[in-house]
Amino acid sequence: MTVLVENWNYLVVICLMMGGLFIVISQNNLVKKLVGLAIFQTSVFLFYISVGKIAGGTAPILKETGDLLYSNPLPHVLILTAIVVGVATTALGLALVLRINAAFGSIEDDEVLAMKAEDGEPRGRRDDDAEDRT
Amino acid sequence: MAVTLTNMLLLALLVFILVLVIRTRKLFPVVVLAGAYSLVSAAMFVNLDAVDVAFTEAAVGAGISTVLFLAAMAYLPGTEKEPPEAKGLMHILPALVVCLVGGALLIAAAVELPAVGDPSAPAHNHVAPRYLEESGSFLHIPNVVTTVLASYRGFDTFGETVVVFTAGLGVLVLLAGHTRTALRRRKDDSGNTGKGGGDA
Amino acid sequence: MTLAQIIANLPALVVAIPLLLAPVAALLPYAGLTWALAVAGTGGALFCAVMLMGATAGGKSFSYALGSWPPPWGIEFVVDPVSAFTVLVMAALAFVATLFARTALLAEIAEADAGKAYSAWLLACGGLSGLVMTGDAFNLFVFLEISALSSVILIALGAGKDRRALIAGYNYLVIGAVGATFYVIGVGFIYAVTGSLNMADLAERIPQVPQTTVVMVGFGFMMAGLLVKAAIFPVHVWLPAAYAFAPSAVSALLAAIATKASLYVIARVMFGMFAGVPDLAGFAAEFILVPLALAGIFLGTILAIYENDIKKLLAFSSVAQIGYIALGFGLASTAGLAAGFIHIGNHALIKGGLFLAVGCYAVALGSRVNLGGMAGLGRRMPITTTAFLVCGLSLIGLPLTAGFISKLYLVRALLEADMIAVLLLVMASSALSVVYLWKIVEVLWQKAEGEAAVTEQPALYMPLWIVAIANIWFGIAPAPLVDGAQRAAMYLAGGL
Amino acid sequence: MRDNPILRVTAKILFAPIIVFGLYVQFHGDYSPGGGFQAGVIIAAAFILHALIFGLEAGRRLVPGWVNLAMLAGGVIVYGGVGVAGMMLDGLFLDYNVLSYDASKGQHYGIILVEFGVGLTVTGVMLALFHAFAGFAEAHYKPSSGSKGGTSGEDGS
Repeated sequence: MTVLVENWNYLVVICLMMGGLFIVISQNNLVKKLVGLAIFQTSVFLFYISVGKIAGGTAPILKETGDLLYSNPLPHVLILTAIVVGVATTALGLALVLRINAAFGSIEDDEVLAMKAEDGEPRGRRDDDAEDRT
Repeated sequence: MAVTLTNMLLLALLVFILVLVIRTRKLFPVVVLAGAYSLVSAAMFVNLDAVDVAFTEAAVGAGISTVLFLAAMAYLPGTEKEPPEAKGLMHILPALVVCLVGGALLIAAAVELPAVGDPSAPAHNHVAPRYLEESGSFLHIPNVVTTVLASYRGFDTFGETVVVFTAGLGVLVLLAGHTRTALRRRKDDSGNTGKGGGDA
Repeated sequence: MTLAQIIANLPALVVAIPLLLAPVAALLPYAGLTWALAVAGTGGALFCAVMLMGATAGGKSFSYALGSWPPPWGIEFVVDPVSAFTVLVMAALAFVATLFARTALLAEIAEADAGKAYSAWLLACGGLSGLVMTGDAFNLFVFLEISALSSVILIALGAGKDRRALIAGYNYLVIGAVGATFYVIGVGFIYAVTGSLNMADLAERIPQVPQTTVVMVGFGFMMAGLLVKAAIFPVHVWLPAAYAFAPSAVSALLAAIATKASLYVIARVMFGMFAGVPDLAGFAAEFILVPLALAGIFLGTILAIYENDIKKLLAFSSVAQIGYIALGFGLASTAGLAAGFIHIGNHALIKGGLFLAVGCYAVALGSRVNLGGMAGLGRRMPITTTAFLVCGLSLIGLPLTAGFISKLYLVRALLEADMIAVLLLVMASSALSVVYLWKIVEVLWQKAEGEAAVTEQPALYMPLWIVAIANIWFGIAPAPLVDGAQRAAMYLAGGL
Repeated sequence: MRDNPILRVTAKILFAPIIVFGLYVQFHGDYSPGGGFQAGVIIAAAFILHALIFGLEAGRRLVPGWVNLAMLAGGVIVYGGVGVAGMMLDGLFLDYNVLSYDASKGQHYGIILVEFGVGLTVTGVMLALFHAFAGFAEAHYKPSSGSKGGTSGEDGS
């Protein structure tokens, strides 16, 4: 059982990951899917940083006073990159949600898919808010 | 001991926020909770000695994401329609199965991982020592994260800047262009009162 | 930049040229100028790819340390017969698709967006070639995201013509992000027990890792993410909508090279990084890749038969063809890998050509191309339709076409692995593919009432004919493509 | 929102310190937590605060569209430029050792320039995102009551 005690940090983070994934897959609302995606990715960052933590270590900023024990800087670099990639994905997703709301009038996955299917029947009806190519 | 205690507290808070997000139907609180989730995880990053990451997570994750969600949400329908779990178990069964299987696999592996904070873990003893040592002796830069970010793995950050550029480009293409035509269309038929919801 | 410096930095230039020209293209307002930049970017990458292919002629491989930090501390680009072959195939198809994009893209998107569209185009090409060249596990995630986000922009540009492109883009984005995050989780576990991110370094360290469950789960999650990006059977749902509602030029680019990069990465992860644990890679190949590939082949072919929208039909056919490549890799033998790489090259030609032809029809008809709308096009647009037929015959694998070569090597690999049942299934599926091709051909020469005269623009069918001729050329004289693929397979299988 | 004197005054007071703090974070990234990403977001937050308080048109007057696009693309060009400069000085791509006679000094130049490129891009992107979202929501949904560009925060959801 000692392993469980030492790694409880990982176990809780994994539950958070799966919670985020659950939101992405099960929720119908497009905005809530994006929130779930953000939570899922943030939880993965927590996992990476927990891997990089050294007990008794301090932040990896070198100080002149003697040799301190520093935590591992590599996961921090990877996660700096991943955070901004996550925000980039969220921003693009939100832009698409706004356009979808303007085009379909709803941001519920099932309603929009229904409208999408109904689009299929008539021969490629032109998009109602298609900007005229002026 | 203090570190583990704060870790436990913060993780409990994160789990609580996650459950709230799943339960809430109104989108405005969901967005605020997402911001809170990022902020609490930023606090946990500080606790785990990742100060640069905490800074970025607070500024970018909690700050800008929430501003974008709110700016987008200002005119979107405010409440989620029928949440799937209300429609019965069948709707959320596939998601539940995927998450439980995935979670079980991850936990089976996590139990085998070296303990959190164990200095002899392989993650700390292969590549990281050179970064720490050389950042002081050769590069004379105290913040090791910045040296690894900009110099050792500088190409990662170059790719990452391109990703940010792509997101900015995408939003400009998707939204700004569309706004121009909508405004022009509104000027054309400015005679009648502009229709609020949806455009012509 | 002296020639010597260019030669010394070829691996970086293949990726850097498109990625650096993209912001310049975003700044320029004139569509014609930005298209010229796009041609310059993809052309420069093609030139470097050809030079790299020469550099790895004798099976040589070398590493290019970015920022001159030696791996595993810094990030390295790996230049070997496998990556050089794949990058050359992708750069060539990207260049031809860019030539085609001149009129096709402008016909379907707003003039003002052209500069930014070509910028996203360059980002997609640069991101995909970076995905192939990189030798670092986390850098691969960054390039996955660059190519994914720029592809989302390109797909969503189709919203000018058909609003369903927005939903296709959204699904592509969310499913792609979940796949990429699964990949990151896998890399995180592998890093936690090995301490390194460099692929070559991981190949040595992974076998010595005592925690076998962590290696298995890490491998499983990395593969799950890559299967999503490669659109292999159960997680291919995003592909048909994405290829169907994107602008035609974008469909041609994505269909030809996007999923190929992920398939290449699957091969490199399975037979490169995890070569040290052959039973793991062997199990994944035999019990995951082969069944999924077969399911994808049949599902794709059958759905293609019942589909009416021509681009969706070709997208389902892509799911089937990706199944052939995955089946080749699934055999986990040198012959199987060779068959997979040959089909990576041939399918890029076949599907690229078919989507270019559909692009010509879309520009000529001025609206979305539905099977009903294509009636009688065979007579009205003879040049385009002949090229369409050449690529179609290559799709079903008629002798003297590139498709036949792929089928030949796949059958030979299956025989060598004496999987006769799978062999019969593959033969049955390629017979089925004749059905949906015949359905299109029938419509093309159908008597249609009130056919409007349609002009064929040379700027459109010239690139199409380049691809069509390549389909025939590699059917008759397959030596260059087959040798490149077999060298790649021998090099990769060396790890088996 | 904008004719509220308290907000206007505090915004004017806060505007400059935020920018200074952003620049501090940008150029002090070697010695303390910080760097291009965080600085870019902070400086963009200052401009977003200004746009929130004084309205989108005022925001656009302060940072016009083409300037925003130039920052967006300029950052990547600066970053790539440092990489190409490394190649031109007979180093490899993104090789900072060759940037100056002494390798460690070259690393300093490289890191400062690269972080500046990242800061430029992130500032440009975050500002472009805000203006695109607020502008889109306003143009599409706000009844054209002729009011000087309502901000997104004004009506709430």
